[in-house]
Amino acid sequence: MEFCKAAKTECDKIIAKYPEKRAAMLPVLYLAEKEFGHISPEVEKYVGKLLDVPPVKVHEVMTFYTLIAAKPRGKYHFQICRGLSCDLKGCVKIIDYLSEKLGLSSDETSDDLMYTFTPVECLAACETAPMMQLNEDYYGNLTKEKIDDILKENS
Amino acid sequence: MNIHDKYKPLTFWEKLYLPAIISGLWLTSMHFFRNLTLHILRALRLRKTADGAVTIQYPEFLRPLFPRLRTMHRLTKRDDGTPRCVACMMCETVCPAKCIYIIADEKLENPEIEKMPESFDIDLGLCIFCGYCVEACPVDAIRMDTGILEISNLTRKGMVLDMETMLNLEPMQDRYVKYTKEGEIVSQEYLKQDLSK
Amino acid sequence: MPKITIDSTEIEVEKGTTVIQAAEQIGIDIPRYCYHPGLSIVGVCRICLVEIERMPKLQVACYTPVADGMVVHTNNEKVQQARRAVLEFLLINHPLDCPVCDQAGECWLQNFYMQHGLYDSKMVEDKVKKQKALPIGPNVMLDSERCILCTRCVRFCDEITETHELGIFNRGDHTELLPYPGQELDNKYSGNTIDICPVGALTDKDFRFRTRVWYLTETPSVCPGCSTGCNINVHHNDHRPYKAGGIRVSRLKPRYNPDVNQWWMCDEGRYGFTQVDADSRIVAPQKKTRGDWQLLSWQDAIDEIATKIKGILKKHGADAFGVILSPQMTNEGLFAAKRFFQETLEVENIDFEVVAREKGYADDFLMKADKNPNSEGAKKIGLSAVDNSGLEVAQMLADAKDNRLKALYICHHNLEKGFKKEEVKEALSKVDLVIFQGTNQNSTSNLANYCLPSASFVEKDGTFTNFAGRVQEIHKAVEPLGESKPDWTIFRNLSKRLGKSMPYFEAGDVFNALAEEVDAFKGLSYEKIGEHGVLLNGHRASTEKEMGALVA
Amino acid sequence: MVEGIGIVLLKLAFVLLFVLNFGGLLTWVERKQSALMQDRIGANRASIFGIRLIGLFHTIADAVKMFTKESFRPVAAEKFLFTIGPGISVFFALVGFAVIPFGDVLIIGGKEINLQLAPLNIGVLYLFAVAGMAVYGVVLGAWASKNNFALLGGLRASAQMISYEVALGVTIIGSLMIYQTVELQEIVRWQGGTLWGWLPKWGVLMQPVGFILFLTVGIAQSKRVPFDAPEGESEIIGYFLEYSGMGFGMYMLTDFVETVMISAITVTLFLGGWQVPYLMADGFHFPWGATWQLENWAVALLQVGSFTLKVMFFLWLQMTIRWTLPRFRYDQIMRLGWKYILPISLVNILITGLIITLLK
Repeated sequence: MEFCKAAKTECDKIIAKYPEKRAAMLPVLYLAEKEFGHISPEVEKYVGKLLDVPPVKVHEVMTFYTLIAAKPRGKYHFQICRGLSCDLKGCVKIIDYLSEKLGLSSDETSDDLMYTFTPVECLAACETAPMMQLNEDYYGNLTKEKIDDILKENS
Repeated sequence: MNIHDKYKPLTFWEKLYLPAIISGLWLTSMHFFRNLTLHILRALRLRKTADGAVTIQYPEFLRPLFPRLRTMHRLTKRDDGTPRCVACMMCETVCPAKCIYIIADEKLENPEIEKMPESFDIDLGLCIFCGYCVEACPVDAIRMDTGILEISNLTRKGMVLDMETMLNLEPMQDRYVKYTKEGEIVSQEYLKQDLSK
Repeated sequence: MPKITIDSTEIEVEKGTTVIQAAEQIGIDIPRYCYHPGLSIVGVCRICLVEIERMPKLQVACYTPVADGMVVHTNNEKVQQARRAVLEFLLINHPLDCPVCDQAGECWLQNFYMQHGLYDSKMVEDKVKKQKALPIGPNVMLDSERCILCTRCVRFCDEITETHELGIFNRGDHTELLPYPGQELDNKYSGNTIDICPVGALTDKDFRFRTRVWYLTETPSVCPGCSTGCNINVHHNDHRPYKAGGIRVSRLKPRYNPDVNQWWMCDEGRYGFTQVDADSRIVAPQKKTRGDWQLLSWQDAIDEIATKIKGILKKHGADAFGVILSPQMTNEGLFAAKRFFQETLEVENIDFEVVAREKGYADDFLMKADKNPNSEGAKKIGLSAVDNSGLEVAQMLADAKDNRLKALYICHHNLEKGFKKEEVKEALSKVDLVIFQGTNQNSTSNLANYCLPSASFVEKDGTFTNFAGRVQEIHKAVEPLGESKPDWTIFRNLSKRLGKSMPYFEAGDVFNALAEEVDAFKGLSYEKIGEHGVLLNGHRASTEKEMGALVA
Repeated sequence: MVEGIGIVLLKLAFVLLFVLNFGGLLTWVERKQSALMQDRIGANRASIFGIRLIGLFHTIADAVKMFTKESFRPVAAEKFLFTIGPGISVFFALVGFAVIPFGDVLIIGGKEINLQLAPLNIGVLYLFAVAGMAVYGVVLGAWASKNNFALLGGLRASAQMISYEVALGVTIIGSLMIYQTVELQEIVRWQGGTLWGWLPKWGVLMQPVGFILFLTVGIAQSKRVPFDAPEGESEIIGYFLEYSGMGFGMYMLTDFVETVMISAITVTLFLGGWQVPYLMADGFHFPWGATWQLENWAVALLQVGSFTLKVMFFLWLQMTIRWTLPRFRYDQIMRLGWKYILPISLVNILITGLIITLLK
């Protein structure tokens, strides 16, 4: 397992920014996730080799951050907020609805690798509560109908 | 206070000792004659109350046992019948007579229990019935409430209680104790109970 | 050099010293979990908080370097409150299974709670459940619930063994110590993680549930597992001998010696004490008559052996007598043997070295290929064949095969380790008198005519000389098993029976005589050795320090 | 001749039966009386076919036990002396009874039988000689045991008995001066008279101080509470420490026989022996002039009965004292013997002598 040429260049660039190689752990992991989809044990070992640290250290960082995927994620990653503001605005119903629609419970990925469903903590967009993040985009003021629309758009 | 004040010098009469001896003899003789008379009256069925003695005729008659009395040990069980004991050796450590012998065993099947005694022996020949083991037990696995007082055996080995025996002992039976809530004895029926029958 | 004041005691320490180290120098013990003098400093447990004047908040004593004029309070109200708070935090999810925990009695969480905690828990929430009784290696059992995440074990694997098996995974109250997925904690020094674990998270599989630590007595000794001579404490159970089916020695723990093993020891040595209570121990003198072993009293054994030795020496001369001593013996045993064989019997065929056919594991840290604790001592006392212009072991066996050797005195060795089985068997069967002296039976002892029981290293006093020429003391922890006696006593008694008495009454007498006679030991005495041992003449400390390069 | 021997043997059998039975019964009395005094029931478990007989069978049970138990002898013990020690003890306790008169004269078929085993004319002196020998049984047994505690007990016993033997002799000299004889049968007969026509001339009335002193000394001689320092079971266990089985049994029997002995001597010397007030050889002669003629056998029966009753009273008294008073300390025993009893009895002799001289 190895980065493609472009990614390798990118990676070298990132590492060069830091005085110590292991300091580049997070951006390199982020890059690796983008490149390989998720951080498998092989990727951990590869990243460790790149940064001159034992793989166990990579694993420590990887398990610490929920943002980094240890398992393969679907094409569409629903991260629905269950923070305080969203809860007050009734996100529980939305979460249940979406979970039912997708047929997934929390932290699950569909078998065809299309959807991943993750309830998360506050995403800092309380003004549009209840809200969620689909891949890189925010969707606010959610209702059941809106969920239907979004699902229709992304299928 | 001067310490010498404590001792009054004896008078001549006291120094003779004889009066004191006679008064002592008087007291004991009076008991003797009173009790002798009472015994004779009882034997002749002339009088039924008032005993000539305070003796309780064990084992025909038993005294009531108070619930807190420390008697032969037993081991308590969990709901599934296994011993509650986790072989922590607290009782063994605290035992001043060193009469408890525990050998621990690992129970990997149930991580909630993890440790259990493989053998748990108490040598009653050494035990002084202080009850420290009951106090020390963190899981309420050992109690001294069986009400069994008659502990004797013909061999030293026979004085050793093993785990199986202690697990199968029951707490003290009600017939030994009849109390009101305040701890007073309800009745003295027990005195008439002839256990030999 | 900065001058600081700790609890109104002034002290001048070297630059770069941390507060916890400075406090240690004046005997003030600051509580610690994550700080270990042999490991890097991380400051994660927060129990060592102290108040430093003119600093706004409490500081961790382990990570704060001293500065000139610092005034530190290690035990005032504020500090104690902080410690209580830290303990309360650490104990939020710590299970209350001290009764089943092997660490109970030597647990720092228990100790500090009794010293500083003693609060009533404010938590009503359920404790976070984690894995219990998880074997993470051949020797180590992990209980994740008990772990307080001090990372000592992680740092040990990173810094001392550099094997990187352990890590701290996940976040928040789900943080957990685990080995890297798919890996086991199976390095050669894994037992040390159990020693440094301040709580019961890592416990010893071998020691598990065998006894409680408060029944154990510590006796300082030296590991006989290889020529490094790591300093150890022998933990033996004198109080409740029926525990563990009569196994007297419960475990070995490393003992701090800055010049040899620092705080560590290898697993091979740690678990290598089983032969002490093994069934194969020789417990009484015995003699083989028509293929059967028959027990003898010491009196009879010594009488018979002495008579036979005398007969052979008279008939065949000293050249027909071979002696194979062992580097497993203490300096005292070796010296008494030298006296006995060279002066009483005037035998020249003395050797001790049997080179093992299979080379032992060695690394550049604590483990040496030579698995004998006293090879250097035997060499220095002058017991190799070269020193005596006698026969080497191999030559002795060859001579035996050719019927030139009539008697052979073998100490401790299992000759099969150095020679082929058939060779040994053939050679020994042709010798009239084979005497084996040792702690345990082996294939060589089975070929002997007489077996004499020798006390094992936990049953006697004495000294070993390690590979770097450091003489270190072992101490008697338990009584010799059965009839066994220290080697030097056996030689002394034999010598007396053969007409030359040796005025030795305890191991120290033998060592002092040795120090008078052997050049390398000149100037030493048994009393001078001390807890960390002394170097022989002509040895420099630096040779040893190099050995410990990996540690630094 | 043959007839004479037969009569002696009969008397001997009577006395031995009397004494040994009393000795044996005392073990029961001691248990039962102490129990009554302390509001207890006392031994009552030994039974034959379910009959308990208020614990009397314990006496038999004890005897059976003593006989069947192993008689253990320490390795270091002096074999011969260890074996005969208890025997000596019992022997000297028993032979004293030879001179005790238990009745006057019984006439059967015209033959006069003196109800006394050995009518020795040195009577009292014989008694003291025998009592003086009793200490040997104790000391020899204690020394032969080769046990320090036993030896200590034996030493205490010898010191105590020798000290009190002096007092024993001196306390009754006053009485002997009045009786003018040492023959016991004569002494008893002397006490048969009356003073002023109505008061029996019993020794206790003639010599009240001598009586109390003699009783005290007598109890001390028998080594029983409160003079049981030689035994001292709470500290040294005593001279019979190493004895078991019948050896121990004999020492215990000695104790009780000596108790009977002291009672018998006290009765003989101070309580008129077999005398019944106003009973003469031919019947009662009351001071107011009335008489009641009785046959000789009836008189003898009354006399023996009177003697027995008096002895029993003193046994009871000794038991009561034994269960009332605590043990004296050793120095107290010695002080009492040498510094009080001996001087007081000497003064008693002086005063008695003075009165006798004045009355002449």
